Amino acid sequence: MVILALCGGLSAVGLNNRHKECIYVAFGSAAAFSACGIVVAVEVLSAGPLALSLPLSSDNGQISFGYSIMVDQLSAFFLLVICTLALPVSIYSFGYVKEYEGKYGLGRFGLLYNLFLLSMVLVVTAGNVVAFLIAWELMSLCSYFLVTFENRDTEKASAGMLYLVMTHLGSALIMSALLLIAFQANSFEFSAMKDVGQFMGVDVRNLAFILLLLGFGTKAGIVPLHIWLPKAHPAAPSNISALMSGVMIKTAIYMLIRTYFDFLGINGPEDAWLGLLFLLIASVTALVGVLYALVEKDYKRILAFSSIENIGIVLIAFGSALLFKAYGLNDLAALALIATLLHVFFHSLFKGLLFLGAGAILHATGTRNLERLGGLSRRMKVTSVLFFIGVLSVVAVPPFNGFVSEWLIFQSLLLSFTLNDVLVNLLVATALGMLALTGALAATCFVRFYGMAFLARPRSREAAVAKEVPRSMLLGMAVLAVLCLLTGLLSTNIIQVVDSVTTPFAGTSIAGRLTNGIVLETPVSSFSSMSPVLISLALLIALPLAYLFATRYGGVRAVRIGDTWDCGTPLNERNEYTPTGFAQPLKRVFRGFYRERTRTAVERGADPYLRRLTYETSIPELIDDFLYRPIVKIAVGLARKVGVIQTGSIQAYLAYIFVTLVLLLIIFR
Amino acid sequence: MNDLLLALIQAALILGLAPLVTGIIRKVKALLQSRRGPPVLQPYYDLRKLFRKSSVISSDASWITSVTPFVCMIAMMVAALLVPVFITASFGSLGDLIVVVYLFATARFFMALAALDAGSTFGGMGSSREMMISAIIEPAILLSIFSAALIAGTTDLAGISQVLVLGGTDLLRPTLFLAFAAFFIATLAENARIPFDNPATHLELTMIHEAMLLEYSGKQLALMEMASMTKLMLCITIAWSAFFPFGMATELSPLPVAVGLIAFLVKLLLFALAIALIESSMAKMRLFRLPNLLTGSFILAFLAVMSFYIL
Amino acid sequence: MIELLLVIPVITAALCYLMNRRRAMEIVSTIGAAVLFVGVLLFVAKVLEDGPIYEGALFMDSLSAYVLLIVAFMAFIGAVYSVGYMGHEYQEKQFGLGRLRYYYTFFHIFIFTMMLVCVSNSLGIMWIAIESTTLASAFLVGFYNKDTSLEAAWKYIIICSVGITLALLGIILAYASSVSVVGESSNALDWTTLRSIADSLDKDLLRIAFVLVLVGYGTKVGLVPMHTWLPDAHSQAPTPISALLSGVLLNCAMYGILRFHIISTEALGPGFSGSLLLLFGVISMVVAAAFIIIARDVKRLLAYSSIEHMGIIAIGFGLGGPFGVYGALLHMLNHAMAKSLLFFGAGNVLLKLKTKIMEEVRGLGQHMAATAALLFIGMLALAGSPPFGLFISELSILYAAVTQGQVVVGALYLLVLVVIFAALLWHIGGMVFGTPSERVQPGEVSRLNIWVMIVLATALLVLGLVIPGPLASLLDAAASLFGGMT
Amino acid sequence: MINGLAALVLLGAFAAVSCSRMPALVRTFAFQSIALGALAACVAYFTDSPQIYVVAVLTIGLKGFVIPRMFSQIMNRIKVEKEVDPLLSIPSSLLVSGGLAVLAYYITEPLITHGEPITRNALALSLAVVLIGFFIMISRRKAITQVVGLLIMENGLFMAAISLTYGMPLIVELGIFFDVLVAVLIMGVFAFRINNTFDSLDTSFMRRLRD
Repeated sequence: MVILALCGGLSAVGLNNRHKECIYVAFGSAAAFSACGIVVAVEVLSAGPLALSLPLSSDNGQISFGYSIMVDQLSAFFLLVICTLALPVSIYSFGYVKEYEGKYGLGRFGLLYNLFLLSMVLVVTAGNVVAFLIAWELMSLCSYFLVTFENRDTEKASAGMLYLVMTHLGSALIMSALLLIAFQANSFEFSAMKDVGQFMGVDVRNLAFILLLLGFGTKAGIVPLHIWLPKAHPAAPSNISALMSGVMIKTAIYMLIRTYFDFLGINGPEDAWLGLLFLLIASVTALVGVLYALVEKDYKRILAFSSIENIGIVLIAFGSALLFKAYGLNDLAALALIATLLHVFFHSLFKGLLFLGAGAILHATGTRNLERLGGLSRRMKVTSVLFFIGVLSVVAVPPFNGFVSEWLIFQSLLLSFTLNDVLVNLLVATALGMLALTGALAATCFVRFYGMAFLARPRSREAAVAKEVPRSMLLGMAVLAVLCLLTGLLSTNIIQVVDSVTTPFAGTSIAGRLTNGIVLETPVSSFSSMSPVLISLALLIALPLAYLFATRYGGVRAVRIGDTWDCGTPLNERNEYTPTGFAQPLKRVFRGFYRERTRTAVERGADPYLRRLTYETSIPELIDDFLYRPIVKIAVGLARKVGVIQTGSIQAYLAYIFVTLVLLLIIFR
Repeated sequence: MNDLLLALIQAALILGLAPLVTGIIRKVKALLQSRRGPPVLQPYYDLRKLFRKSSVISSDASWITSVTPFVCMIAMMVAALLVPVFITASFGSLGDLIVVVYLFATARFFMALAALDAGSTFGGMGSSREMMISAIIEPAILLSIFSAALIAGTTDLAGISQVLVLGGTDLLRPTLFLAFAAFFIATLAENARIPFDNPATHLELTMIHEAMLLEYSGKQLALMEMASMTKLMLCITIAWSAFFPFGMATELSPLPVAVGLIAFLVKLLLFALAIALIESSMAKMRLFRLPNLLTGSFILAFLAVMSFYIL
Repeated sequence: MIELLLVIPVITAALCYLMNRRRAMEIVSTIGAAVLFVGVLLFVAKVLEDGPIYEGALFMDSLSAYVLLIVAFMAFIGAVYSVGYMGHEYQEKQFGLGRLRYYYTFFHIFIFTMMLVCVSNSLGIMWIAIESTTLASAFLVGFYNKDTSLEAAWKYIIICSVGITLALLGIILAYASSVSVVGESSNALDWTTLRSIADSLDKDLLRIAFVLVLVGYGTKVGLVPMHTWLPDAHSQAPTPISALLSGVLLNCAMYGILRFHIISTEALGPGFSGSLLLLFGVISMVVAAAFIIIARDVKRLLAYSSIEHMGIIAIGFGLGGPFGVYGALLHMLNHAMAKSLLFFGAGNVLLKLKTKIMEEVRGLGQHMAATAALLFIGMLALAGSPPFGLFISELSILYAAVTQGQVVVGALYLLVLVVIFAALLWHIGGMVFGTPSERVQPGEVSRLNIWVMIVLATALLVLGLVIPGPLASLLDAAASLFGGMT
Repeated sequence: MINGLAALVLLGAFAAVSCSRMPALVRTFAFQSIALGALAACVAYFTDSPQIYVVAVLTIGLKGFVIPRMFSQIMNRIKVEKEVDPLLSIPSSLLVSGGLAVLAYYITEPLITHGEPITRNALALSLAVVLIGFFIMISRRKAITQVVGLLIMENGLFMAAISLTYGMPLIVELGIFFDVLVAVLIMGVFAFRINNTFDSLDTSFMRRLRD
């Protein structure tokens, strides 16, 4: 099955160097490929692991640099996540890529798209270090080329460059950590690395933990390694952004689970610091992500920052899983891991939907500036509804899927009160507070996004003339929207499956206790319970009640259409509320964080009473300014210092050799 | 089934009494200000009047405007199912207090969007300010209820009140007081009361909640008002049942239930009195001084959770 | 028999010298290189099957076969690229037919000297051969007769001659220590002899000898701080020669060090020569990284990158062990191909835009799409990104560092690799992306050049994914020559 | 006798350092080469190895006469200034050279102890000559002086080869001679071209290639 899936991708790669038909070939086969992937994933989840090794290998007697593919439950779950998103995205792409026709090579796009899918699938199914590293880097490269696809744009090129450098840095760290593990296991095969952590020296093992955290953290976008993410994700074509934000950054979570729980293992309370570290980093990540999302003007950047926030949320759950596992609370560890995986899955769906929606807006208006939108819900009715479902999911409105995973994460954090360690408790409480704050800020952020983009009147010509996007794009979004709702409602069933994934890592299966028919319960007896199905049922029953009451009581009355209250002056787009204005109160609340810069300039014209006033605000990218730029500056400065040795004088050159020789001779005489 | 029935009865109670509470507050406030004030039942009359009127919708508005009143209303209705009033039982398998808070958030979310929908500057202003307040107040609410939940060992509201009632004064820890204080401030903010917002104002530049409702009229306005009143009622009920549920019935027999009902009414009055007192003695704060108070509430709630672990 | 192989480039050079037409020269040169490549393949097969070949002063074991393979392959690729590159410059009347003849003649003499390095058993002859590579290539470096190319050639010839002289002193000392064991016989300077009596050689003498050889040949390899000639020579030579210098000549010089390294490992234990190589390797990488960051001229950039890669190779051999040696050997081939690919790409740009300054080149993706793509692929390969061959060899070397607990070396190595990746991406990315200046007409300079580059890119890709059986066994055999295998 | 000749070679190196004019430098080099040839002849005589005679003859012939003659011709043809143009003044250069000689003894001290009696000092002396030759290359500006420095280095080398090992295998020896000759020829050609291009043999003009 895997091979079949691989062939799907490869055949597309081979076929699509032709013109217009290549859209159909490329994305058709991508869709077929994803479908195959889903089938494989489901099969593995129900039947059991798959493994095969490819005949390609080079053996140097000591160790084999071969390739093998392994699909166990965890891989299958991520395969499912990837392919479930890839399928609708591929459908969406049929319509979306038309705008590139004639401007940029579509064949190239199709090729990269398929390779990107393939590499992501390979990352989660790779069975040994070399195969993994190659797939991992291939994934980075493909996404890089997709980010810089519109290569005439220097801004995109530099965004891509930053991305590639950061991801390469991450790969280097990952590579060294995996080599440390491989050295202990004396094999490059993942299957041989199981639980090698217990044989490793404490320092080496801790080093490996840290390296993996930093390496995968770079890909996942933890603060302060996230800087590439808000630049690269928006620069990519929207369907790619959806895949990048939706699933690519999740592959880091996959490897974190695999390396931490499978290879290195969490052995006991001495590993609790890891959990705490994760909670800390994750809380900061979530908060920083959402704070920047809140004030951003570029709506694709909003979504990118929101991805950072959600990765933070996922990692909060992951951190508590580590914590519980370290203290031997396997039930709770299982709960937290399930929450991790669920949020990974759900986030991929709604963030995918949102990015596709953003793509639709971009397609219709041609601008990425939120300040220039408005009133789209009347011009793009279907998109506005579908997008709204994504928004409801991301702000965790019950019973949508985002709520379910967030609820589980809250529960797993709350249940940590059973631990008796003040430091742990305090950090968990902090994480709780941050999570709650993050949730509320995210709601604000998306009110702003949706309200400013879809509601009210258009703020520019582009928005005023926007048209609904092609059917295939709508279909792709619709699939995801339906999935967002369905996965929320059917979460009890999904949890059964996810539990089988996490059982080997957490050491216990809790599905029986976690779900009670359609009701979710916490594994600790009667701590709490929640049922998305019942909530929606209750809402559905309440709705006609309210409706009937409202319409019947006091007689049936018609709804009239009138102007907005305008205080007597006709409204135009200049006195509408703007996104910047909307975020202003919160910007003031968090001004210590944003360090906003403002500039006011007054231009005097010929008329002393008519002046032109410009007011500019900008939010500096603190981490860029205070962390990365100095590093680059120092590196370049050092390099220039070293560069002095190349003086151009042959005598100096000879002197170098002379001094070296004399020194060596004196030392080694 | 019993639970469901009890939950329905209590929900009906909450919905039914909600305008009354608002009426009481207004009346007390008037008396404190040496006015006669409208009758206690005035909110009911207002609602009846509004339901008889037709609505006007802005030509710029989208479907969000039409949907929002219903969403707000049903969110409150479902939330009411989860809150115990006089007996420590609710429809627990539907959800817990997190669900309640998120239902509030849902209502607020829709309201804020609806405020933006018409493209009026006032709506945008109200929406923006409301979201600022809620961004800080929602975590405060969550954390303060969490501290009660941690003491009780459950996040189910009925469960919390049950444990607290049965545990008696032993469980009256500083945590609860801190949490209650935080929750009280949050309630004021959440329900647009002074010093956060003036529910009676129509002075354009200071209003928050009212600015969001500016475009609503007739039946829709009635629903929104109804939802707001219910929310206030819910908040009061939660405050009592999560922090000081004493007097609530723990079993379904006439005497405890009667005691529970009376205790509930007394607490309701107390709360209304407190709000009225505050509203008469304080002025509305400047908008940009609000965050100080809001973060104060957040910190209090945070301390409550911390103190659970430390003390 | 080995003489036959050596004769091929000599004959080719002679024929080229006799030719009077451009086309004829090109054909002769290409065919000569091709024949040479095939011949080498045959010999390599023979070595693989029957083990080392001994023929007096000449011999060929798996290590020489491997390096020879690199030489012949790159020579063939270089010869083909020369057709497009030099042909284009000739058409542009940058030089006359005489100069072209001169170019091809010295090209093949240069190849001959490098082959001689690989197949001589006597360390003395090897020295002569290495010195001859300098002499032969000095003319090629100074080919354009401009002030800068003269300067480069002068520095090249002086600095390398000095280095080589020092190496000769080392060889004399080694010979002295050998003579005292086996007596004055004609084979006392043979590598095979030295290796067989390594245990009984005078240790003090040998240590000094290795230091001298390392500094001497290290100059030719381009190890910092003896590297100074390298960027000058590489940037001033005609592009095909730059590629050969970087890809092959440095490897040949490294081969010279390796022969001594093997002996001194046997005689002095793995610690001494290995840690010296390691030291120079690390210094070279770090310093080269600094120059890569500040480079402005693309060919100088590539030259510094060669220093870096020689550093990597030195680190690999210095670390030793199965992974270190295997990785370093593989890296020699990979680097040769990747570097040539990039030089060829830079050459295409130079032909078209007449500039080597990277800031003046923008938006290659628009007007030279194929070159831009290949340049970018080459950059990725060179920076050690999978799925290209250099990734495997660098991974292997890193693993060697891990297995030997050389944490500092490993960390530094990785850090420098990342920095260099960033710098290369910055430089090459800047050339590829962006908007080109208005007056440039779209189009490639020469089809042939592109095809050569495609061949290289494909080979790099293949080597990154799978190492063919024969090559793997050749590598294994070569690696087994090194001591310290576990 | 051998030691004396070896010391003479070292002396030649010192003399070369102290030369302030080009023709003198070239002559000193010729003198040193002849001393080296004599040394080789002595070694050949004492060890009775005929092949070293060949080396001796070649050394005297090539380095004593052919190469110096070539230099004179080049200098005459390009009418170069006769000053040596040292970067370091001659007295301090001499001091440094003395230091280098001491250094050479210091370095080779552990080796000398088990060398053969006749050649005990030869290694130290030859290393000193090599280092001084190297030093000349570093401290002198003119292209030609650099070549001379290189040749002095090579003389030191030969001294080591002859005195330590009584000569390398003949073929290697011949090859090295050939290489040296070719190298000097090529350097001569380049020096000529440099003079044409830069109107000077001063290498400090060649500093255009740098980073």
